Amino acid sequence: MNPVSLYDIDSLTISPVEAPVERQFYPYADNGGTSLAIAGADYCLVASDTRQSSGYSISSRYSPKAFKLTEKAVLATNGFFADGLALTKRLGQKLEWYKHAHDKEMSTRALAQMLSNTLYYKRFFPYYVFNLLGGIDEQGRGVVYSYDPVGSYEPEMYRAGGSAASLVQPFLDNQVGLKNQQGAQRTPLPLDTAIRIAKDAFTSATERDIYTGDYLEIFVIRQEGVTTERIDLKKD
Amino acid sequence: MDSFVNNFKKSTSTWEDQSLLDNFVNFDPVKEFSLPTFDIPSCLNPIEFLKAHTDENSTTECRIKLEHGTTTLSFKFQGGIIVAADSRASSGSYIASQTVKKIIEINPYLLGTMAGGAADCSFWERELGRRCRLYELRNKERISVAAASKLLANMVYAYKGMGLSMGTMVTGWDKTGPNLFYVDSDGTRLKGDLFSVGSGSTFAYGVLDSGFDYELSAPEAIELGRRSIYQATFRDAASGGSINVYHVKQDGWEFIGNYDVGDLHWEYQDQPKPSLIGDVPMFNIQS
Amino acid sequence: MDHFPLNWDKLGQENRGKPKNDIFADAITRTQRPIVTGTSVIALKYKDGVMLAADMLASYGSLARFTDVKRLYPVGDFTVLGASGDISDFQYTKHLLDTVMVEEYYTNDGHVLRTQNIYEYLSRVMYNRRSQFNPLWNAYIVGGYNNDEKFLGYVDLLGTTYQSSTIATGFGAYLAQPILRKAVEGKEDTLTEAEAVEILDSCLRVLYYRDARSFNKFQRAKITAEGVEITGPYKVESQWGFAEGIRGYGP
Amino acid sequence: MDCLIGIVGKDFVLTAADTSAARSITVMKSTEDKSRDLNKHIVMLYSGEPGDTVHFAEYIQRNIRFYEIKNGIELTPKAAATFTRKELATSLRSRKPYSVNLLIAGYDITTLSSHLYWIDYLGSSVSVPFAAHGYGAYYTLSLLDRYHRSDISLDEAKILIKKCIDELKTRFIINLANFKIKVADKDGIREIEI
Amino acid sequence: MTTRLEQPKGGFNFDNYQRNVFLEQKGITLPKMTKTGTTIVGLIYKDGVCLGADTRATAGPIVADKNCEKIHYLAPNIHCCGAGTAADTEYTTALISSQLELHRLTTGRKSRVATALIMLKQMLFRYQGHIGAALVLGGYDINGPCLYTIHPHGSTDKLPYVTMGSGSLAAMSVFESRWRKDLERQEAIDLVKDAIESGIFNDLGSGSNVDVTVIEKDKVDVYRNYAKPNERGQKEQSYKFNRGTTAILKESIKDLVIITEGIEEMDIS
Amino acid sequence: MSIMEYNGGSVVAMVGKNCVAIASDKRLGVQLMTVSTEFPKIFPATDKSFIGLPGLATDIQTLSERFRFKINMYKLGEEREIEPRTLAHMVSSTLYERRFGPYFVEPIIAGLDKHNQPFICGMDLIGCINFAKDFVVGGTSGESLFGICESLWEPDLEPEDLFEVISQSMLNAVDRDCLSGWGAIVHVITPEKVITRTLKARMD
Repeated sequence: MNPVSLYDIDSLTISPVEAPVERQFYPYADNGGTSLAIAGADYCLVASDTRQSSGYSISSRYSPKAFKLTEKAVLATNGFFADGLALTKRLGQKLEWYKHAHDKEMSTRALAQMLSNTLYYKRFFPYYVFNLLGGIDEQGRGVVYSYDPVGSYEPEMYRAGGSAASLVQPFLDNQVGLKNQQGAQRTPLPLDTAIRIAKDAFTSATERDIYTGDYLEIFVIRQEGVTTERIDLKKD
Repeated sequence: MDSFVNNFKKSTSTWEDQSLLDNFVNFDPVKEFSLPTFDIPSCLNPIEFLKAHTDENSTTECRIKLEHGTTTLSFKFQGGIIVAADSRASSGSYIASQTVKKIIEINPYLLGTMAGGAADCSFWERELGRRCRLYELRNKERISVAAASKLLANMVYAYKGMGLSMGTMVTGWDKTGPNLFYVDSDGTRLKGDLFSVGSGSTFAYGVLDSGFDYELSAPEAIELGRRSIYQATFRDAASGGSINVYHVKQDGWEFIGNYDVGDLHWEYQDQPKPSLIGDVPMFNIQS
Repeated sequence: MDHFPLNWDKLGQENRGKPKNDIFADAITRTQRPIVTGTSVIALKYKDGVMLAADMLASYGSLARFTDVKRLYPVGDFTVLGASGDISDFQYTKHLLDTVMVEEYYTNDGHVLRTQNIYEYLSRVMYNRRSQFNPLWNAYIVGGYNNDEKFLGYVDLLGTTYQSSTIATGFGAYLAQPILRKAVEGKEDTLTEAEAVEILDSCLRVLYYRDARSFNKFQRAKITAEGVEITGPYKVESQWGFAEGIRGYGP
Repeated sequence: MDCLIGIVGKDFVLTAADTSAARSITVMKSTEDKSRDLNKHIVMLYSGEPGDTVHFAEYIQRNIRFYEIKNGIELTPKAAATFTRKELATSLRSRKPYSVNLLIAGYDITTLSSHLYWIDYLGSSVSVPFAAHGYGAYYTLSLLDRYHRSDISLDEAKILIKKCIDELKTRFIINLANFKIKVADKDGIREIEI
Repeated sequence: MTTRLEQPKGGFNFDNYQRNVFLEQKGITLPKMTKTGTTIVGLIYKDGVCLGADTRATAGPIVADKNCEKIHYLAPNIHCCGAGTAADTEYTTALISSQLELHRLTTGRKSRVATALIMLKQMLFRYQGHIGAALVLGGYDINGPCLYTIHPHGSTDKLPYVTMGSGSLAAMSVFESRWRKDLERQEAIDLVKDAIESGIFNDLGSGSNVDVTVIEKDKVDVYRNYAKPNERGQKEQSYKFNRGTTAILKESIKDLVIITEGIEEMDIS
Repeated sequence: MSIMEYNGGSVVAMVGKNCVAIASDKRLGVQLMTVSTEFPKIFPATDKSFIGLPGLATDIQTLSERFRFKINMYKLGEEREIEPRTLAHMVSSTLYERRFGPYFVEPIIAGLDKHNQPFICGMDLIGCINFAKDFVVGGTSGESLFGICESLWEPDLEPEDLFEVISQSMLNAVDRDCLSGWGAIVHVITPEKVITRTLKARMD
């Protein structure tokens, strides 16, 4: 062990200013949009609207922000679309390398940790993205991981993220988590109910959040693979 | 002139320059203990830049809301160390999660707690776990809690002023017995017997101090830890969810349980309050 | 977006995303902002391919400085780049793309960059420059036609990208996009060339009426299976007699 | 940096206020009484902007006294709290607002019950079983939650307040040397030692 | 300890201003008010004036009201669309409306659109833009159909077709490409509807339904929710709970006694 | 921290079949510290109408008194109870009077009018009334309440069903908000009676 390297902060003390600094330039934007993910006994559902907006304008009505990363995992990115895309491409590269190095696809659990590290390595110039990673684990059970922009993450059973997160999350707490319900039957949530809840969550969010709408894309991840469904949301 | 020269100097801070092979193929033993390098924005004052985006009171339009808010505590008693924490993560006033594991299992005999930036804590304590494992492989001996906490303190100290936010307690049992250290992102490292960290810590201290006794039995100590966190969740809006309790013993830590505050409140509500006069036991221990 | 009516004339690319508390206020080494600028580019997909249109003005602030600037630039045989924003940054981008195309050409392996590849390259360049705090102050539309596939993509100074059947940059995003969406959405595979031209012309006319940085001299690019065809300069018919008989601003 | 605590018991209210008056980094006086008796059964504790506090407390004290002289009725704690809240909220709308946090503790001789009102500088008033103002609240509220009962006796309350003060002495960065403890019950207000 | 009975008096009250400045100095941010992002339009056609508005009111990114009314009554022959701070448009138009009513009672004549315009612009100018109302004023008087816009600072415009609000550009694109002189009534309504829908579908600050008001000589037609292009579909399932799902600590029931007296109550509302 | 979040608290009102319901949480805090858990924000206006006042506690108290005064004056002057719609306009003009120095509350009014027709409305802090046919929300959990009410609410709920829907909406919404909660209180107003229930909630 080189003791110097332990305290070496050279990489930080080099003036990071390499180019003329721009006064007005602001490197982030918020492109809106909402995602949710629900984990079931043998499936995971990731739903995400496809509106991309900037300010009060709709940039694109169909600009998907949920991406299939492996056969077992789908990543939904909300926030700054360019960062989300850059992150996805970077993960895609890493997954490809992993495949070549280990001759297998990365497990969802490992992918979750890798995503966290990838986000944290941008701790001082964060990706402005709020991620949800949905997938199935080695046993075929559904898992959902939610992230903050710098990589704090935890596994959960259901989660909403993005501009209407605070609108959707209490509804999921109530209907998926059965919170505050006396005598509710805690049975595993069947897939069709989960899809119905996801659709209602999004039609409701579309009513009240101006950044959510246009189309809803629902990914269902199962042992057999990933299926996609697209439905219409309101366009106003 | 400098800026002119800089224009023609190769940039070191763009991510393409990082070899992707580094992560998978190359193994550089020196690198194993060097600090991780991070992308820094190429603006004049990256710290200010970061602050403008992550600070609680910043008004930037795309504010990066980091999750925070916590009550954690740990204390030594005759039977080892009790570590307890709530499980709420809030960003702004929105509760992002009620199920955060704020007690990080660094390895089977070391525990760390999480207060401040959640990502900072989990990343650096994971890194600490890696280094502890390497130490073990190299020296055929477990690292002491003192050394482990020092490693952590040194790592984060290197980034002082960069905006890291971490307040953690590193606990474990080594050759010298149970040990408890407080480490934060300022670089402070304190050895002690009783700490509480986080926004609800003052409330936890109140109950903890009044009920603490080194000679407490293990169930009593566990109840004290749980009770203190509960009282903090009641008064502190940023703490809540459920309470995780760990007990550090000679042969490693033991997970005692997870208690939902929503139910715990009504359970406690039905219990009579302790009498203040005479020598009455403070807690009603069931089983 | 600020929707206080008095600020509306400041809309558009140049004012996008200025931080409210400007932490760099006293740390300027050089102010970068667009100097010579081009306004909107509009584009749509139709039956046979993709069409783009833009006017030929380059403004210097509020001065109509250059009136013969080509803002539609063919890259290879089946791709056109439409640029709004800073003209010098656009010229630099043209140079970059030319270099890439030339390199690709002299490997001489018969492989040609498709529109998607050029778009991908361009968006990575834009995102990378943004990450270095040294953006190319543009919003680009890339249109192309490869192997019976229509392509229309957008990328701006932040690296934000999206694809859509209708795209408009700058002021066009507010004025032309509504017309384009209404006329094109759902009809991408049925619109004839004549209809597409008519739609574009009506957008250009509205832009000429309402965008103070526009000019009645346009170019139009058409990318089909036959390749790129750029028409123009041409004018659209306009009428200014709408307020005949109206006097003053009040009673 | 002042610390005020109040506890409602079965038939009394117990209050404690620290007695140090500090300026800048110096303790100027360590026997300052941070309370005023509003009438025979109501005591008001104050903290906040130096100068404002005493001025406002005495203004309230005099007005309540005046009311009693004029009408011959002793105000109940609730009435006193409502009046004080309104005065505070009104002053907040003036050019020079009072910046004062208050606890109003009293024994209501009409209903034979004890009351404690927590009032902050914005003019929010709420009736509570126990309360604290200042940084001390962060340490003592959880203790009070833990041990307070609605039928707590005076002796127990004294022990509880002692616990609170001890906690402040161990954990609070500022040394609050002394506390003045007062009790209001059916016999009026009196100062006690603990 | 004297109590004064407060009698309402007209005008704004600045009592809280000092306090709020004080609070702001303490580093507390003051909240946003409901704004109507809004698309509002108006045009003159052959026989009159046609006004249109969307019905979304927003508070930040949240839709506060899905079906609010943005075309306000000013006088029997004058209506006014409002954009900007919702309460300001509401109260400014209400105030001017009452003044016009008084004016009609005093003079015994029909109100003129120009009168309303002058009153509005003078009031807004007096408040120097602090009253955030952007208005489209339309009516029919002895001068025939009149259409004006009024900006928050009090400047005005007189044009045959106008748009305002955050969706004004989207709406204007429709007008600029399709407006012509002397439209027929139905053509005018359709054009206005299309302009508003252009705002609804392209501007996030505008949404929900289309309100249209048509003012002709001696005839006003108010079409509330003339088009409803954004009706919410059926939900996938009902979320009714079993009774007793929610845990209760305490319950108290106050019975209301219904008194029916022999004498017919006089309707005084 | 925004001034509306200083003390915390939320209110929601909903329409049912010939009935309305209004609910509030019970917390009073000073930023993150909870001071009292017995601070409901709903005040009775008449027998069949309530005003909910989420916002800054001092203004809640000032305004509740001011409205009580005005409602009583109305009753004395007109010799009848004030109608909810009239009440809404009274509240609205009281707020707009202070357009340039507002009270920090977002009032919500719920009640049955003289024909026992349900009436609810919400307002922003300067008195822009939102007459809703379904539900209105206010306070620090506003966004969460919007989301869950939009999903759970349906037309023509009987009083008991309405109670369940409003209670579940309130409880789940405040559970995602640091600054509201610590118990909730619900009033269901029907032509015959007013049912008031205190809910068992999470206390963190």
